[in-house]
Amino acid sequence: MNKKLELVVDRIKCDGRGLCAEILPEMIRLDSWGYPIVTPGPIPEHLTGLAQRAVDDCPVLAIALRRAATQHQRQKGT
Amino acid sequence: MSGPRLLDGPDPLMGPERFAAHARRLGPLPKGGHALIDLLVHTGLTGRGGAGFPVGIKWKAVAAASRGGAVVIVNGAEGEPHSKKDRVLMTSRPHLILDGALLAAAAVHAKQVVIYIGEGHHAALRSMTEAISERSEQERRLMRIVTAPARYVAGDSSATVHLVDAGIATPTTTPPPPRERGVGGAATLVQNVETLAHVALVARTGTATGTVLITVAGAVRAPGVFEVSLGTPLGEAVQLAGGPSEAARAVLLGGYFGRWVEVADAWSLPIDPHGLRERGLSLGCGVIGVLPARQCPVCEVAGIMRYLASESSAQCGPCFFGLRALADACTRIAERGTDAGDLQRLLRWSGEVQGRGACKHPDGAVMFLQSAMKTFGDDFAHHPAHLRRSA
Amino acid sequence: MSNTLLWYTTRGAGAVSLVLLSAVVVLGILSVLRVQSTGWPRFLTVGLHRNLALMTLVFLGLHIVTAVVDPFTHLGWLAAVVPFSSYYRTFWLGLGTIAFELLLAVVLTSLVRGLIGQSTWRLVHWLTYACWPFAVLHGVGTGTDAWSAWLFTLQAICVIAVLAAIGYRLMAGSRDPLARERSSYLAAVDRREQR
Amino acid sequence: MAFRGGGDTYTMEIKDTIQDRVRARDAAMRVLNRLTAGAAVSAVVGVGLLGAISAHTIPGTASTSTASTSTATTSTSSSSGLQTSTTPVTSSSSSGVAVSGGS
Repeated sequence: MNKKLELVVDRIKCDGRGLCAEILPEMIRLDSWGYPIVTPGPIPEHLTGLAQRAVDDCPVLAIALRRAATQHQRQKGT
Repeated sequence: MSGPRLLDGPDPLMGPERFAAHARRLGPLPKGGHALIDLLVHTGLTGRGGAGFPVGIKWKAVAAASRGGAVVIVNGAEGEPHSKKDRVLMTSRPHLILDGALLAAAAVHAKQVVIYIGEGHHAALRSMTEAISERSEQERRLMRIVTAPARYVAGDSSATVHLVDAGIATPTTTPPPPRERGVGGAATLVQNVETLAHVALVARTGTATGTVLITVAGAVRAPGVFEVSLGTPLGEAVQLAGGPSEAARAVLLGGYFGRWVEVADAWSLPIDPHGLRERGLSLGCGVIGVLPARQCPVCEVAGIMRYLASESSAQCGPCFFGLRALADACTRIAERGTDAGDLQRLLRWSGEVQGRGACKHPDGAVMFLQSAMKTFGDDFAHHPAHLRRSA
Repeated sequence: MSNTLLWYTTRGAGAVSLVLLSAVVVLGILSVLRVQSTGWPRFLTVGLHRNLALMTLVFLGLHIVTAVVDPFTHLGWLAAVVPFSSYYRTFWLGLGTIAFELLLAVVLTSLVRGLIGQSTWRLVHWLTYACWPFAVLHGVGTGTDAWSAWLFTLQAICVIAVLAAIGYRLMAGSRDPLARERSSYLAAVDRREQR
Repeated sequence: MAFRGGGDTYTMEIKDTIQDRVRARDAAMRVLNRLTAGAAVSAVVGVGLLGAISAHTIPGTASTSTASTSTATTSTSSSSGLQTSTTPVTSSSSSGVAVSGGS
């Protein structure tokens, strides 16, 4: 089982508050209009705490952690 | 490649083919089921709505997730401004589409078929409504028509589901895609009308259909919808439309989410999803737009970018603000002349917008722009200030 | 612990809870308004909002426990849970019980926001606007006797701060930069009545 | 919004700002912790202080059963008022232990 986590943004829910980028600048930056650009891929071990914090603090629940799915798991998931 | 064609039979301009004539010409609807899915996988039919997703694979996924309660959405939204082929098909061969839809419903164990038509397509609506009324009661009970607002993103598969579910034709967040979780949470097959018409023929012949519907638009003598054999050179297809009405500069292949090709390279391109993909191109929704040489490509691109920006459903910030910024920068270049800063911003913002919408609207617009900047690189680099703007 | 000590603690903790709650409400409104500056990122507002909210519960716990165990009032544990069930100042105490329960609902749903979903959470969070006035009235009704000048000043500050924040929020409108365009697009494509 | 200033070497720009932002984040986290701790301490002191104030001003109403003790302390008026006010502060620090345990 893959225990690595990755960040996913729900683009419709996101209204560009920008808290996630403040909390986790290592992986999230804001685009020219204030919406988050997330570095794709698994979150490094030492940043998982902050990533969780970014998820918890999002006022509109637009960013989430999910298990970084491998291609195999994705297909089985259907 | 001389199998049956979608527009075989009476002249499509004569109006809808009646059910009796349709049944007489093509015979009864064959049994579908799992064998049909295998056949579709085998023949490699791809979707004709724009994305070109393999039909057999999609049906397999829906059938697997169905549990007997799946939904089939027959997508006749046709929101692409220049495309006419779905309407031509709906107004001339409605029963071919219904055949395909019923085959799909049987194959994926669907309990309802929703026919989704753009609300401005009056003739198509009439034709499909009549066609349904000609069907057996059992089939009629399965099918219903819903109308969709005439907006660009209303044809997005998640938007079709959202309209059927909630009456609002805006895209929703995926995953999960509709084929896993669609109308009322049930697995939902969203399939373009032309695709389903092809299925109706494939099921009868057991072989791949070798044609595609295209809409030839722009600077041609007789713009319209044509059915061409796969592999037909693009130049020949344009000749079907009477050939260019004046010196042509480039061709936009695949509608507003498509790619630009210089005329010199365009005429020999084969009209065939696989062949085009090898060249980094796509047939998309089948629109072939011919840009005349006298028209400024930069101004044309700016106009289309403004349209695409205005068609963002304003749900995702990067799409709404990004496309608007891109359209503004294009317009600035078109009106005031090339500015190095604007060119650089176009590149940077394109990168920032791509892949950051719930649906593929921003991606399609950005790919259109990137293709334009590549094909018309010199025009973008040396655009003069246009004091007056056409249109 | 002497009975009077309990009594004083009850009052002190009650007043502190009201101040904290008011601060939490103001911070919540400020976070909706996306207030920020250099050195004060938005997550600071949200973080403080949450920390103070939890702290409010702690002091409210102190307020309630000391009130209940105080033999003088004979409140009993039921009064802490069921509104208007106490013999002592039935009405004003009942308001406090309601405020406490509303706050509990607001805080608990916030802790499990990911499970219940944003829209449910948001709906419950609106209860704050009911909770806070109840808390203020409870303070006014049960507290303004002998030491009214102090408490009144404190309450006035809280009320002014919260009302100012609410007023500012009402005037500012939505801070979602997409709000207007989104709703106008939705209005254009809404076909609910057709169905 | 930062439309302008879109200049050269984009990647360099990002790298620098990431470090800046990490520093800003860490600083703000410290501020948050300090403010929270400060609020907790002030709240505890506040309980004591306000309790003391109420102890000082209450006797008129908190009569009947506890009347004897309260009148006894407050009858010595404002000078002993200081004394009674210190009692709740020390008692509140004992309740402060419970608070810090709870938070």
